[in-house]
Amino acid sequence: METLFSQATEAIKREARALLESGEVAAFLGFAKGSIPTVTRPFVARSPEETDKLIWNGLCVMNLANYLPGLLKSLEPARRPGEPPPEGPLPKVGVIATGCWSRNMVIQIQENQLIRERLVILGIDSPGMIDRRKLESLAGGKEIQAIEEAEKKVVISGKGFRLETARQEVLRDNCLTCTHPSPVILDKKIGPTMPERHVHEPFARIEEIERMDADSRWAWFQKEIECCIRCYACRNACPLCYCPTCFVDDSHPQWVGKSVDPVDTAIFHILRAYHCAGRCTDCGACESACPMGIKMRLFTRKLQKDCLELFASEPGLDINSPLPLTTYGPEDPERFIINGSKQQGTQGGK
Amino acid sequence: MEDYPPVELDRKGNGEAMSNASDSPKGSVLVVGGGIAGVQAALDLADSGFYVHLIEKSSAIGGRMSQLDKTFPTNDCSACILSPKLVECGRHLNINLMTLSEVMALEGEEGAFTATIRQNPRYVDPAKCIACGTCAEKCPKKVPNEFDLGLGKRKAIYLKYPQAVPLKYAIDPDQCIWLRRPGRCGMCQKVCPSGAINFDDQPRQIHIEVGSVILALGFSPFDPSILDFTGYGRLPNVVTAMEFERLLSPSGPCLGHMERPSDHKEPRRIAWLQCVGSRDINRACHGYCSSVCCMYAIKQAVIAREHTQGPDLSTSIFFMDMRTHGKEFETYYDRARAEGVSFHRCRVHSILPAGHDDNLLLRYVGDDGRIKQEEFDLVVLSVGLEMDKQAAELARRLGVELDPNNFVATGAFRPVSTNRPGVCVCGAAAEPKDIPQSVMEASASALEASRLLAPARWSETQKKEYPEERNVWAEPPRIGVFVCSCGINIASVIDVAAVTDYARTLPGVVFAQNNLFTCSQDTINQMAETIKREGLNRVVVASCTPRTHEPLFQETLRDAGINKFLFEMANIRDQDSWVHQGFPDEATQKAKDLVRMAVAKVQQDEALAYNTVPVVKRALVLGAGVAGMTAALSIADQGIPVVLVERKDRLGGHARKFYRTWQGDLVQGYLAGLCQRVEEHPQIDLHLETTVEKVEGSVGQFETHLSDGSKVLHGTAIIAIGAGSHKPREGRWNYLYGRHPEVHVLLELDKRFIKEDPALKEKNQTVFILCAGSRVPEKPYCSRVCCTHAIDQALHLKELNPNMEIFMLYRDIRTYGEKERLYQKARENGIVFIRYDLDNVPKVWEEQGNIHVEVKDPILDRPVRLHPDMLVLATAVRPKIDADVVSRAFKCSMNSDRFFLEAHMKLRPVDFATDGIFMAGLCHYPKPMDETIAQAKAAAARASIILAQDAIPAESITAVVEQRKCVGCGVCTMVCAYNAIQLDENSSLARVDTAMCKGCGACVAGCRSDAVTLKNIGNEQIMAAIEATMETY
Amino acid sequence: MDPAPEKDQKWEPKIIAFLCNWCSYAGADLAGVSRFQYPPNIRIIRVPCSGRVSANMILDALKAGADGILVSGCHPGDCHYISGNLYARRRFALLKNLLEFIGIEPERINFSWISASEGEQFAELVTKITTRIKTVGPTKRLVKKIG
Amino acid sequence: MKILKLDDSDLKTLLARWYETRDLFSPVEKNGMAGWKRIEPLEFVEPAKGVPKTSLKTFFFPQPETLLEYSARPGDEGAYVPRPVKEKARERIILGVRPCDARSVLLNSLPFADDPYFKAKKDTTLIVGFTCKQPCSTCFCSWAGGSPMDTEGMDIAMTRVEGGYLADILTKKGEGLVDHLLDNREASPEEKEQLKTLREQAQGGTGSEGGPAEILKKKNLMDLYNAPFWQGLADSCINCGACTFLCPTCYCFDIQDETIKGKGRRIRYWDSCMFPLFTQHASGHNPRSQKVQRVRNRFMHKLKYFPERFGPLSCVGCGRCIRECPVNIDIREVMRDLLSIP
Repeated sequence: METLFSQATEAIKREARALLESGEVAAFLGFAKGSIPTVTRPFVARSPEETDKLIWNGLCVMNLANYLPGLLKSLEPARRPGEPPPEGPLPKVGVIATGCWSRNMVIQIQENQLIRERLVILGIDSPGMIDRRKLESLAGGKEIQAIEEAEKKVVISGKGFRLETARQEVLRDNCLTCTHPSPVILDKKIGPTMPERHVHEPFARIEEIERMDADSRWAWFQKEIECCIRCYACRNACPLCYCPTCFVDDSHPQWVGKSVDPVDTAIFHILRAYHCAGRCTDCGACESACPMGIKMRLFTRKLQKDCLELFASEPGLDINSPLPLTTYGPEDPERFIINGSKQQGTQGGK
Repeated sequence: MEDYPPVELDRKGNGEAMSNASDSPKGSVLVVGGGIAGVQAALDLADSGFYVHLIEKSSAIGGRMSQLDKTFPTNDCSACILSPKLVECGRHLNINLMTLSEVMALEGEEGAFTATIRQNPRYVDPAKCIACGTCAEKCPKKVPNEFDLGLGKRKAIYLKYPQAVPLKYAIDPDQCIWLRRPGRCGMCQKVCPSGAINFDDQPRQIHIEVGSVILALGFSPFDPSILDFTGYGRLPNVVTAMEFERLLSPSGPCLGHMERPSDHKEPRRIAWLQCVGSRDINRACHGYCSSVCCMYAIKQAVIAREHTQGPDLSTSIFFMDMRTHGKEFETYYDRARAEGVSFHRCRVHSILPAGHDDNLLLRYVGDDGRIKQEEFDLVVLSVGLEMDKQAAELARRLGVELDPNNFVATGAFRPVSTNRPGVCVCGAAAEPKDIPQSVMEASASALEASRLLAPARWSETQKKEYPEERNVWAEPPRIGVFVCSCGINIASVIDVAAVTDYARTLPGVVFAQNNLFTCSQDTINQMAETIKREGLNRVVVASCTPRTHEPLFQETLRDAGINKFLFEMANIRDQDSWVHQGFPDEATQKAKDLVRMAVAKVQQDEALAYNTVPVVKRALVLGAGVAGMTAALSIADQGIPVVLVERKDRLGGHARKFYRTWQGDLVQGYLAGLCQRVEEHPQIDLHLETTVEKVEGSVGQFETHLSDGSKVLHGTAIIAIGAGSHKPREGRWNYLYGRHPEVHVLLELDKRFIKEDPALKEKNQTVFILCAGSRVPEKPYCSRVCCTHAIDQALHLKELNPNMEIFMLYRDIRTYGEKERLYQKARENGIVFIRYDLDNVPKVWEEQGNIHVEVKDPILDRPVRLHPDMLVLATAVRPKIDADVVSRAFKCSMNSDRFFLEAHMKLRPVDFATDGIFMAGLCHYPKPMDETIAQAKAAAARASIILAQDAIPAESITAVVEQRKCVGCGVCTMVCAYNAIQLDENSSLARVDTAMCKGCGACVAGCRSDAVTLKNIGNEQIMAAIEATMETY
Repeated sequence: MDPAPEKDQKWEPKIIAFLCNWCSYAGADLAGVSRFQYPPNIRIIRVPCSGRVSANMILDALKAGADGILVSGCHPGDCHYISGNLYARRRFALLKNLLEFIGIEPERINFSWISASEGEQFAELVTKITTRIKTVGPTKRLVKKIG
Repeated sequence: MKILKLDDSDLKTLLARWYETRDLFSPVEKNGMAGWKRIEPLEFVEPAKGVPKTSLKTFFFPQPETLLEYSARPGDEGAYVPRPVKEKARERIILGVRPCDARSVLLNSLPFADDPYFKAKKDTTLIVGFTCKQPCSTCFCSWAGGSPMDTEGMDIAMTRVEGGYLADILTKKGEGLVDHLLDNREASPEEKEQLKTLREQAQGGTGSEGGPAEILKKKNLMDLYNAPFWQGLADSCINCGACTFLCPTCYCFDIQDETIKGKGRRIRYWDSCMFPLFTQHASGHNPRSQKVQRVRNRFMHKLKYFPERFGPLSCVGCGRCIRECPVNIDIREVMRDLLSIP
């Protein structure tokens, strides 16, 4: 894997440099090395020289799609609201995309936040990315000063320790259940195509929670969000969250209190997840961004499971299939509806 | 054919009875019959500038439709979809609703009739009755309820049904104890809180002058008691379909629990017997097909299964031909079969008592020719439709000719006109038909009735004037709360004084008052005074339901110079005192809560604009076939300019290939006259070889770019782009088509008829294959016209050569309505009908230039080989290729078969969901000439409502986008059913077209950014109501 | 976690209902016209269409302390606004599952179709959900309290 | 004041004693995450290294703080008239506070000098600090004007030595805590000398004199403002509030009234200059509508505006923002970049 990542890094540098040199793109969005070993830095190269900083490794966990609408907009000539867009083609951006990121781009295109023609996508099959929290817990409170990645293993080291672990053990939870590692839209493929992934029980954790009783589920939920500081890193790391004014910030109407009242925090998390319903590709950026280690991905994962089961909908795989909440089926399941006409649920009946 | 003399064409050959009416006709119309057809006709007329007298013989409008439980093929709740129309009708300023009334005589002529009306006494003063129901509760006299066909009971003082319009009680004079023996009872008079009972009420005779008349006389269900074999009347568990509707209905005698009459148990095995009183010349004397019974029986079977929530209900339908010939019907049939409804193709010859439990034994001949016996718990007779006897008498009285079946006689080219000029007909009185067809005809008759009255438009209608409204924007809320006692309806449960006192303490409330009847005229007047005197700027009324009374109180606000949207109601009667009768404390607390919620919400209400859209008085008609030309002429004749756009280089469309209608009228002569009128009409601007390129704007203000470079401004559009016949050039249904010169599709044979091809006489044998490629998975719909058309062609071939052998290979013969006559005649003329099914489709091949056909005869149970000289294929009518283009340009949807989709299957059959756009003809669904013409007129009528006005009202409670919050994701545009919200081309942000917005709020709930809200039903208002609800807890 | 449902006999649940104007609100009216009795715990908020009801509104009602929620619209196919209830059906399916997933008692969140002619069904429905909500006791979760 | 030498059992005795009349708080490991929690005396363990994830500011500048209360029920007497919040003024002791965090309380006292709420909290809170032996790689307190052995802001400073702690009693309040209790534990002169040496070693010559605050104060505002590197930071930044909410010295807030079921309160809660709404005007105009403006403002405030107004940097070098920024924005790099501007 070391070679896989270093080969990919070289290929990205080469392609990005070529794109910038030829003037095909005005900027290239990738990752640069961070100042601490466990975090990488999303990075925009605006000149061929800057592409030397680009890297690719298992800690590139921020979803780059998140940056695209803003980056593209910043490259357009400024205009007043309501003014028509300028004539002629607008500047393009080069970007790296894995499976989930590319699916987010598809959704952004469907929701008019991106124009496909303005992207040059270097597609990379995701080998599964690393969860820094898992590394930290492995280090047991010691500071990690270096990380080496190989095909099947990861080695962390610091003052007075060096630990080796199977890569699988430290992958992010979302990567462990990912079934679509390959980008769905791309202009050029970097690196090899990953074999099809068969995940035995992709929703095992969700089903485990579903099996609990309501009290235990509530206890789990409360504990999960207890330490939330409402910094909105989860929201801001999410490529689906691009409302000009988020419902949590809005004062007219004010759906959610502004502080860390447990109810307000809970409603924030419920609605944040709900707003991703049918759109979330389980990229895991929210969890990776959270400074407090909250596993808020489970909420969106539950919705993802329901969308699949109820509406047979997987977002971002096909640009032509509408997102599940923008359409309906005449025979959509309605077992939960009392007095539903088609099927009678356990609650129903006359 | 002799029974049906072809309609005499006028000198211009267009089939329209031309007027000799005076130059200054009356501006009012008499509509007789308050069923769905009459109501629709009345609304269309009143909305397009004519004063309407609507005469209904019973105590409330609604007709047969109000008795139905669900309607096919959408399973819509009948009352739910009908009710709003009735309420609108009852409230319309320009509809004079006369219930308990009958037309006695009609004198004069078109343009100036005088009608004599007898209005029977109601014995209840409608101005005073508040429909509280106390009278009926106390009335001691119980009688069978005819609304439930006698299955349930009502009192001698009664409301016809819960949603009745007018919502006023009436006394049945034949049953009332007092009226029969004055002084004996009078209980209702004693308990009526508003003194509405008037035992001295007398019949009145009224003369009214009108310009034209519409007969919407409806039908009667066939009474099967004369058919002894059914046991109806003797066997309690044999019911008619109409009775079964009431048994299914939640408002019926068993409250929707589906019980059988004998023991009130839920039946587990139900049989439907089709064609009871239809297609039966021997016993029932009705040769015609009643058109609707197959569908309603399937619907009843499906709904019955839903009621019992289980697959263990057995439902069997015994039929002769399955006639599911309407839009989406075939799919409905397929689904019913898939869901387990069983269908038996046979006529049951007797229903016998099973000898135990009042069960029934059906004896019938099975598919295999053997006699079978089966036991059922309940048998439903799918009774046919017949002309109401009183209605027939009335028609005769008015000098209106009836056909041999006693229906009002019409003609193929004038489907809603009677023989008497100025008297039109619509609905089942002219031929058995379903609701959408009746509604279509109702609109068509409205057009026909008003066409010659156009000069008198708006001459007799009223328009209300209001004082100028005070601008309250900058004022702090000054809320007035009016708490109604509703006699004792509210006050007997709720402490209204306490509620009133409480209201005074609420923030913003400066005035609170308790009234005995807030809706009484004197209280209303006083309310207007109070608003002015106290300087109120917002009003809350705590009384009954806003669904009936909001308009009244809103009107009062306007009368007092306040915007009507600064108003809220607290429903403390229907949803409080009436439903918590034993809990006065809780009900009072709830009333306080409801008042507090209303006050919280009204605080944030804003004055809204009474939106209107100016109307460009021009129509665009797309397609110049019979439908398009008829629609264009219908509008142009009213003096309104029409732009008629046709893709081809000539007029006439599909009809140019037609020989004659099923009634026997030659088409080409008629068509030539129609084309000539179109070409010569000063108001019609014809664009041949032209298509639509782009459509902008919305109702009242469309701007359409045509391919010839012209740009048309128009207020409405009618889409009548027609359809084509499918030509099976390849595939399973090819049958030598295109490979043998004597293999034709139907219209190709018509062409030979038109040319009077002498070779036709020489044919010895002709085979017709019906459903060639129709009703199959790849084309699942039934094309409705082919059976009739093919049979008529066969009859014509027989006319040409009586010795010709003719074989019809069919799956179900669907000569619905009076078209059944042709089927009978074909059988009489020796035409041989051989049924096939999809497992044994006919085989066709060629040997040495000869056509060979083989089909398995189900009766002989062996293959039959035929060697026809000519093979005629009844192929599907298929939508035009460019339907997609039109659909995209006008943003109007199509169904899965790619026919255009109407706004509502039942009640808006010519409207698109998008306002201002209408459809007519085959692009909607296959249909014969008369139905096409009726639909074209209906489309013209609907368009005329808009075109008759300078400006049309638009919804005031519309969505509004806060641009700052919008991100342009487009979710709102996708969930809007009306295309009322679109992304702006420049800003890419959402923008609401208030002219198109209906205020449903789907976009509001869909918007993650809270960028869209609904005026006066905004998120913050709902939150205020929620929080107010919980405040006392 | 939470204490068992309060034994307090005086406790009565508070239920907020969002009813569509054309079917369910009319059905509730019909229950009144027909005098079908049901428990007085429900407070009805009239909305144009079940498609108007957003997740936010339901959460707001829970936050404000509603022990139960009812959202009711027209049966599929009957929507006055063509398809509002069908979009709503999808939204509600996901929301109800999500709320149950995070531990809200299923009894509290109720969706139904009630037509304008189903007065008795409306009364039965309210009776049923009131009883069900009583079995789970006063709401504790997602209720915001201050002071 | 005095310096005591305490062994582990002495410390336990003290804690038990303090606990009788005061609330004790200390960093506690929870959910794999160190945060502050109320503890029982026996629960206390000195953290091995570093600071808890959340900062000390929550004790003085709570999230949220109720400023006043009112009734919103129309019938009530005095409806809508604000009344002060009655709070039980129980003293509390925060244990295990690192020098950087202790220093942050002093820095926050500068802008909150006249804030009665902050002051009331500070008056009833005692800080028992524990100096750092092992700084993390992300620590840079000495660069920010502090030191691992710093005692600023503490009432008592504990330093781990062989056989126990050297407890430096720094304030009157601190003295009150030990008051005659352990009179016989006075540290020996050698021990005092050892402490002095440790402090001098830690100081390492990077005092505030000539430190970044002084240098940046002198630089031209517009030169810093127009520096080219801001765009690069904005490119990576996702504009979340993790840095500001974890930062011990970010003190921005907003105020709002909340009314529920007839009860109302006015709360002050944390806000972040990273959020676009932070500067949104009622008119809709937003002077810092662009991400780059907001990112720049955060650092300019900490490193330039605050020192110009109050003297020191608004940063104690705890490194929380560096560790938890999801996109690795590193304030040390920003300081270096700013310092390198001529």
